[in-house]
Amino acid sequence: MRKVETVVIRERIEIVIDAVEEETGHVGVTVIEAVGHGRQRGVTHEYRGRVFESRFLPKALLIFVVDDDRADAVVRAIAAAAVSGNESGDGLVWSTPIENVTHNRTGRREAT
Amino acid sequence: MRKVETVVIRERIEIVIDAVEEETGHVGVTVIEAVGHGRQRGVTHEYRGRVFESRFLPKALLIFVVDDDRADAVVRAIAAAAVSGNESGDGLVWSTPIENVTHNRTGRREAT
Amino acid sequence: MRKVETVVIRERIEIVIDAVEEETGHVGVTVIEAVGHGRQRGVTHEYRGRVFESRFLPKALLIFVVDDDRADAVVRAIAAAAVSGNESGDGLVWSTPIENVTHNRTGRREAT
Amino acid sequence: MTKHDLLIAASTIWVVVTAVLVMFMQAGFAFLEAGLTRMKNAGHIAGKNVLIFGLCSVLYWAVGFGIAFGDGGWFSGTAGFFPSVNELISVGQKPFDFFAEVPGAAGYLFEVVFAGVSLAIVWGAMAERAKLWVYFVFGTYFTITYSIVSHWVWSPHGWLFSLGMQDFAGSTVVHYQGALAGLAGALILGPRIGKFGHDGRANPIPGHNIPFAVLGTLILWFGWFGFNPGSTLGVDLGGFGYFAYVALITNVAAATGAVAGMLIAWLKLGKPDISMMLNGALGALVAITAASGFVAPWAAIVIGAGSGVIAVFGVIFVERIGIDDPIGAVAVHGMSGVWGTLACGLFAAPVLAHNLATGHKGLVYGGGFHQLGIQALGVVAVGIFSFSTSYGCLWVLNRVWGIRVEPTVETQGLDVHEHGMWGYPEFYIPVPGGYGTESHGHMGGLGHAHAAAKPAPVAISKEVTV
Amino acid sequence: MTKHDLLIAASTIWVVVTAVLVMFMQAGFAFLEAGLTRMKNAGHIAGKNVLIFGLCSVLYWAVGFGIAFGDGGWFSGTAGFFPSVNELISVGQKPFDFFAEVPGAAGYLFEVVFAGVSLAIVWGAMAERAKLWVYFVFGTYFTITYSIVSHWVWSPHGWLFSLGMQDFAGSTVVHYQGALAGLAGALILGPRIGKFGHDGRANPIPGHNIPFAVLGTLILWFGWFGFNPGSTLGVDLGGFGYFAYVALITNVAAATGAVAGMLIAWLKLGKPDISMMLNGALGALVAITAASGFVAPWAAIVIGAGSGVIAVFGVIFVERIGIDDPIGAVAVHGMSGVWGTLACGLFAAPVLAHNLATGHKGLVYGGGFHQLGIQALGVVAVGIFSFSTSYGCLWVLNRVWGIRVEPTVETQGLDVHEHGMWGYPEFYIPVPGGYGTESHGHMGGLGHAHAAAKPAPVAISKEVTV
Amino acid sequence: MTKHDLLIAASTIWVVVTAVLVMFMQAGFAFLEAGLTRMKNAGHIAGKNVLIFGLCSVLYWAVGFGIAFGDGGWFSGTAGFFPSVNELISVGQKPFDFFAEVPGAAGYLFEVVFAGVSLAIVWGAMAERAKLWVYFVFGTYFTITYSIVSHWVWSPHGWLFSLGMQDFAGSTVVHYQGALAGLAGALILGPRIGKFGHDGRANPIPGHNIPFAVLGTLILWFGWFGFNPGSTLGVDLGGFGYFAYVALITNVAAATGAVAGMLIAWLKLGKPDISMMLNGALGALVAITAASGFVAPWAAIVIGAGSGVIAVFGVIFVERIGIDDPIGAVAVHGMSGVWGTLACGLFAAPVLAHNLATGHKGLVYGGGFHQLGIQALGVVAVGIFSFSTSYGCLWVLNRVWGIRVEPTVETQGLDVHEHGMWGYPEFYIPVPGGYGTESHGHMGGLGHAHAAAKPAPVAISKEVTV
Ligand SMILES: Nc1ncnc2c1ncn2[C@@H]1O[C@H](COP(=O)(O)OP(=O)(O)O)[C@@H](O)[C@H]1O
Ligand SMILES: Nc1ncnc2c1ncn2[C@@H]1O[C@H](COP(=O)(O)OP(=O)(O)O)[C@@H](O)[C@H]1O
Ligand SMILES: Nc1ncnc2c1ncn2[C@@H]1O[C@H](COP(=O)(O)OP(=O)(O)O)[C@@H](O)[C@H]1O
Repeated sequence: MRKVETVVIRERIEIVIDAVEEETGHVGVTVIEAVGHGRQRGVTHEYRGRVFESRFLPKALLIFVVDDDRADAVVRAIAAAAVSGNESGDGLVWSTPIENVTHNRTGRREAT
Repeated sequence: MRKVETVVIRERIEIVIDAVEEETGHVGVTVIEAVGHGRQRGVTHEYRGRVFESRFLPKALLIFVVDDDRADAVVRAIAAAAVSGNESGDGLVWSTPIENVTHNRTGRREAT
Repeated sequence: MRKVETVVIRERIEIVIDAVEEETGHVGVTVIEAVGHGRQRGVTHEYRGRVFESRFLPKALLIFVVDDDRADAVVRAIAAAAVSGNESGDGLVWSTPIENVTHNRTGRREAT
Repeated sequence: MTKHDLLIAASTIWVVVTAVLVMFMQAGFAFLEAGLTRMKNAGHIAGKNVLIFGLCSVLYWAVGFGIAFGDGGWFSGTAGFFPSVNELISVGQKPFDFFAEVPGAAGYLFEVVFAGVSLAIVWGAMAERAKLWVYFVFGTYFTITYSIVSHWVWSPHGWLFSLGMQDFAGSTVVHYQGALAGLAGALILGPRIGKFGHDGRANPIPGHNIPFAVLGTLILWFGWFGFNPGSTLGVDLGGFGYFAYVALITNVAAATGAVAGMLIAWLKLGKPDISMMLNGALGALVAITAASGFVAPWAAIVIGAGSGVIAVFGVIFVERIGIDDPIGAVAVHGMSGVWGTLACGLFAAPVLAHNLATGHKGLVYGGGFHQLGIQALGVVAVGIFSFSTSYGCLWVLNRVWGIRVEPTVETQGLDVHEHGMWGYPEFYIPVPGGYGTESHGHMGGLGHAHAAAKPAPVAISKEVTV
Repeated sequence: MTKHDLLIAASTIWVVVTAVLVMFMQAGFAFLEAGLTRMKNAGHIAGKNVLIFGLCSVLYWAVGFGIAFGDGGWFSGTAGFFPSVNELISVGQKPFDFFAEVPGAAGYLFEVVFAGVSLAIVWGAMAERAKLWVYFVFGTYFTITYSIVSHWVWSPHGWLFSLGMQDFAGSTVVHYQGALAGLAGALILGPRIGKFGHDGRANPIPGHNIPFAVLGTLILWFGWFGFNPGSTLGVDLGGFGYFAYVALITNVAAATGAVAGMLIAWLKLGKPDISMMLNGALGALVAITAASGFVAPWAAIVIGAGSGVIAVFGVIFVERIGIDDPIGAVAVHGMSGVWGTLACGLFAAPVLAHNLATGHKGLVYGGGFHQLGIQALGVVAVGIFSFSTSYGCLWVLNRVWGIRVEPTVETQGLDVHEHGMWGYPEFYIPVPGGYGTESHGHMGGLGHAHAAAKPAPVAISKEVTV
Repeated sequence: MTKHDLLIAASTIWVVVTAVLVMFMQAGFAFLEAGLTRMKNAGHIAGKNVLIFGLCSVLYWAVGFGIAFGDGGWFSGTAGFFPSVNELISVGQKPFDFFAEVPGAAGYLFEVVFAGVSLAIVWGAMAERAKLWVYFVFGTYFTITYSIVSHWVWSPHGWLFSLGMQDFAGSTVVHYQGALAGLAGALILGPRIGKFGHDGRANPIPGHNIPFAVLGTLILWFGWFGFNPGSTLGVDLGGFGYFAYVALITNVAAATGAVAGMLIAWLKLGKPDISMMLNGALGALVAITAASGFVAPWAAIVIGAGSGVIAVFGVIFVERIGIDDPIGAVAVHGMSGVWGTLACGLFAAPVLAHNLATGHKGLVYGGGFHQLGIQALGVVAVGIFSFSTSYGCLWVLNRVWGIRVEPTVETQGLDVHEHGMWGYPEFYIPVPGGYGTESHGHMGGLGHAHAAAKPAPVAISKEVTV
């Protein structure tokens, strides 16, 4: 099987998952809060006379464990759904082959 | 070496780690908060006249970097320990071959 | 391309990223909060007569998606920059080959 | 030392203590409003109450107090501006002879905190999207229009007072007026980003801290024991110690409103929504404000229950017609303010109207529609004046400079954009030695001793030269 | 204006102001209890105080006040139900002639806030697992049993009062009674899920917000300056201005309790546990409640120190015998309440017992065991009555409908299940424009201007039709 | 009942009520300080106020009150230690005949809360790095030195009082003294880890909760209506009801300070920093403390505005010279305290100085430099005495035992290290059924019913035998 991972902006989480479900039929995702640093600038802060800025922006990392033959469609669905129209920050998607995929509750091992 | 990743319910974090340590002798884990979406329904919320529900449930992602020959035993120990007896939600476990594993403090590179 | 992942102590996040940028020219990272369990002991807590301790320490997981030929340099830069001088806890770094790397905003697929 | 000296002493104690209780209502509004809005704006929302109370306190000394309670005509006071030491320390003297048993200073103190409450209400309906300078400009303007209306209703020269309008402690003057200005603001600002979906359906934007909202409500309830009973402005109005009765009525109404708000939310919405219970209690306090001196306990229960109904249905109604009022100010202070004002015309008990020598007994006691008519007239007149002046002012400001923050500011939050710093910095940025750094963070345990020995630079942030 | 009028004025100011301070103790309990329980229940825990004070306020007007202070017999008052305007505004008249210097309304106000405190204590021991309707039913029931006991001890007709029992402001009446009902509830409900391990050992379930608990404690301490000194019910009981002495004693005891609680926790548990310090202060305030009018400063220190010991060992003991009392109500209000009541029998100073014309001097002043015996009798009688009536009521309710929430509700939390919304929504669900959405979140920086331009639907949640 | 009895009653009500307001300022300091420091220390910072007020309350009864207000000489009182029941309940009798219209107990109550405020200020500047036992030792020491200085300025025997120094409610006695001790502590402790970079530049360490800081400030403002007006110590000082004027002056100054603090931060720093607005309001309250009885409203505005300037520039200056004062105590209480004390010499109005029979009119009224000189002398004398005694004591303690916590304790936080438990446990450790466990956690939804059926052991933690 394959693990498809993507970094997206948080407002797109729902849209990306819906797109994957609709376009590929795949259900199941794990979502992790992340922050990312790309080319954008942060905003200026001030506190009691000191000025400084932060360079990270909030993102989410989504993990989809999918059948090998669906991987490509999932990647494409994600890349399409993640686009926000902003100038930057929409992130990346990629996939990795994985082994030994086991469903915890049933103990069933999926074909690799 | 291999990276074993698993998504489990949070109350099982300790039990899974203990099982891995006891059954395989492997020590070392990184734990990440996650939320997941599978087949379960969320609970209904109400606020000032509006009703809505949420579809994610809290999970944890555990990462174990292990020797190649232990990977299979670790996967099995995890799958066994992650079972909560609930009807759903116990998650998945899988492994991936990794390269260049380096121990930061000593700079020692483990055999791949 | 390759995904380089590293677990580091949180105070080193900035230093590791700066080191990667300076030494390899690679820009772009995703940062995730994590907690880890290695060989160290936690600290004792007390509340209304009960005493207990916790075994995890806060860490960060950094993900760098990099060109294949830069992966090794990135791993080395990370391992060097992550060293805090503490007796333990500086974490690991490793890399994995990945496929289908797609830039969400542009939909451009990077050479694998 | 004469008995009159002792009367002044006792009355001044009473008026100052109750004024101080009302002043503390600023903390109540700060926490009610901060609790019912989002984390990203928490510092701004709480902090603005200090700012506007500050502004109002100075202005009210300068001109507001004279407009409201200085000698003058039917429309406005014309004396007592920038009052001097002597005017403030003397008792029962012009231009503040309205205050017969307490020094002018006590009068100022008691009345300025009322103006502050009215102003605090305004911003509740405008929360999370107005520019900071608007607080300065509209706060100044409203302090003056507020003072004019308070002259109408409370000054012996005021035209509504002369007609016998009953508004014991300001359901109309303080609450309704504040809500009208807030409504004007909410209309001109429009709803917060994300409040209404593309299909026009409202999205819930829950506040971030219900315990804060509870604290705010309890502080307000506490402060209301200054608001209403203190409005006797002395220890003998209505009889010596009569103010205790006003306190009882206030408490019974508030209590009923809380229980009613919760029960009605339970029936109507399926859940005993806590924010609706709080709104029920506050709505009841608003309504009983006008009536607290005039009605019997059973009527306090009726009035409180009515406010519980208004809170739930009013909040839903306001949202349904597309107005985004984050804390429910229009329903709680506006609708309940009108209800309380009219309720005097319905329920004013003969003995109490007589003791207070203000207006007549209400409809249910056979007083006919006379008092109700006067109350309605007051509501209409104040409604037209206050809404139109507020709307006009805000409309002009909006036209000329724009009173709503940029979308980016609204999205990211007023705290960091308007003030430079988050309300809860450690949840948003890495703070040296704070949450999210080594040794800390959610699910985290405890770090190394050594880490402390060589502090890292400000993690994840770069300092910029001032 | 006579001097008596001025006396009424001064006494009414005093009684109303102190009543208002006591009313504010609801915020103290709300924050103490919310602070010492979990995030998932914070809205419920804080909010329920508004609900029960609301319920109690209406009921106490209807029947409680008459039962407690209306004219009547040794067991209960039999007049003054649903009191009218005239009964409430007149001073020293039947049925509330017990209140000689203040209007009946002031009496109501002062006494209803005491009933509210007793009720607030009940729920502390039952926190985080009782169903919401139980608050309505048992709250009503307890308001009545509470009123009966307060008649016994405080009404001049009450049988314990006639015996000369000393309970200046209610260690027994208010605190011990509340704790007895709470204990009954904790026994019937059983411990929270996860509180005791499979081996029976207790797990710590730390509260979620120590600053809240500190705020709650300081508000309670503040309110206690109404509780005890206000119990003179006028300005001349014990001599003009004597209430200041009661305030001093209250403060010295509380102070000693705080320091003792911390030191004893430090010695016994190895850590100067902040929650134990707070419990020490509160326990001392509870104990000194009965004694504050009767004892010398040195005795206040002894009583306070005793409560510090009781807080630490009591909390541990209650847990050890398998009772889950999340905020320590049994130890703090129950054990310390008994301690304070008995302490009168030990330390009542001759001059003060004489000035107050209640009971006799204590054991250490050579008064023998007489007063101590009466105090013990009061403790036993109230203990039997209050515990058995409370236990009986809750047992029946539990038998018939079940008073404990389902495990799933308890696990997920009362906020979302009972009320539909979290106490801290942004930590649990995505809120439009809130924490955890674009531009926000822990370790997050700041997002794009553009994102604001097209708001996403309610992230991660689907709206459901009402 | 004589008129004098009624005077005592009214005065005692006034003094007790205002004392209680001042006592509540402990909650204000607790929240101001907790809000402006980090999450990891929140429980400690808030809780220590209860501890030190507790310590101070007992000590002040034992010796402080006698030193300050007992009969004695120019340097110190020498009577009234461990006062008895009779000394405390009698009015205007030796050794507390300084209090002419209220019982000694009321005097104690009013004065002990002032000592508590002064102590609270000390720890603000020493926050987040001092060992817990230091609170016990230095708290005791400071209570005594504080009492000596308060004798100098306020006792009729005190040498500065005899010279005619004007310090109505303690800008010098309470605030400046507290700040001096805090400064001594901050110097000896050194800055927090991470406060200054390797290059010496200051890093911002934002506090964790601006709403808490706002609540703290509003509680302080509220309490200040006890602080200043209550300092009349009766209802007739300066004329019957004159204390209302003091309240007005206090409010006008605070209001100006808030607005000025925000505007000056906006101009100087580019952002209307909320913490600076709060500091402006508090600085103004500090400054007007000395002057509130003596000046005209316009002067209150000048004084308040001056404090707004001092807050912003003072905070920046203190940081620039390398002192780490987390909440700005040195600027707000020290510099503004001096400003307020000197301002009396500038602005004391002839009529008020005369009515209060203390000192003379100020410079701007043609009083010359006389009063200003006396004020300056007071500032210098108290400065030398307080700073040197505090510095000496802390220096010795530091030399012998070390007053600063270990780096590992400071890094990980005082809550868990000094007290065993976090201020917000669910953010740091897994709590059974808490945030971060199944069914809960950020972005989380809701879990399984079944999970509840078999509770897991304390997740992620292992119990250790006691
Ligand atoms: N090479 C990379 N490795 C890991 N994460 C990356 C990488 N490049 C981008 N990201 C993630 O994607 C997010 C968006 O990247 P950014 O450069 O801002 O966008 P864009 O490339 O669309 O301009 C970053 O915040 C980061 O989380
Ligand atoms: N295909 C998947 N990819 C990624 N995560 C998954 C996938 N399937 C399940 N998960 C994770 O496992 C959790 C449990 O899944 P769920 O479908 O509820 O359980 P079950 O399969 O036991 O019924 C989900 O909440 C999610 O975090
Ligand atoms: N085998 C592993 N798999 C996953 N994470 C690991 C592993 N070993 C260590 N880690 C991560 O690295 C962190 C540091 O490990 P630790 O054993 O404390 O350090 P060290 O090896 O330098 O003594 C751990 O807290 C954990 O997050």
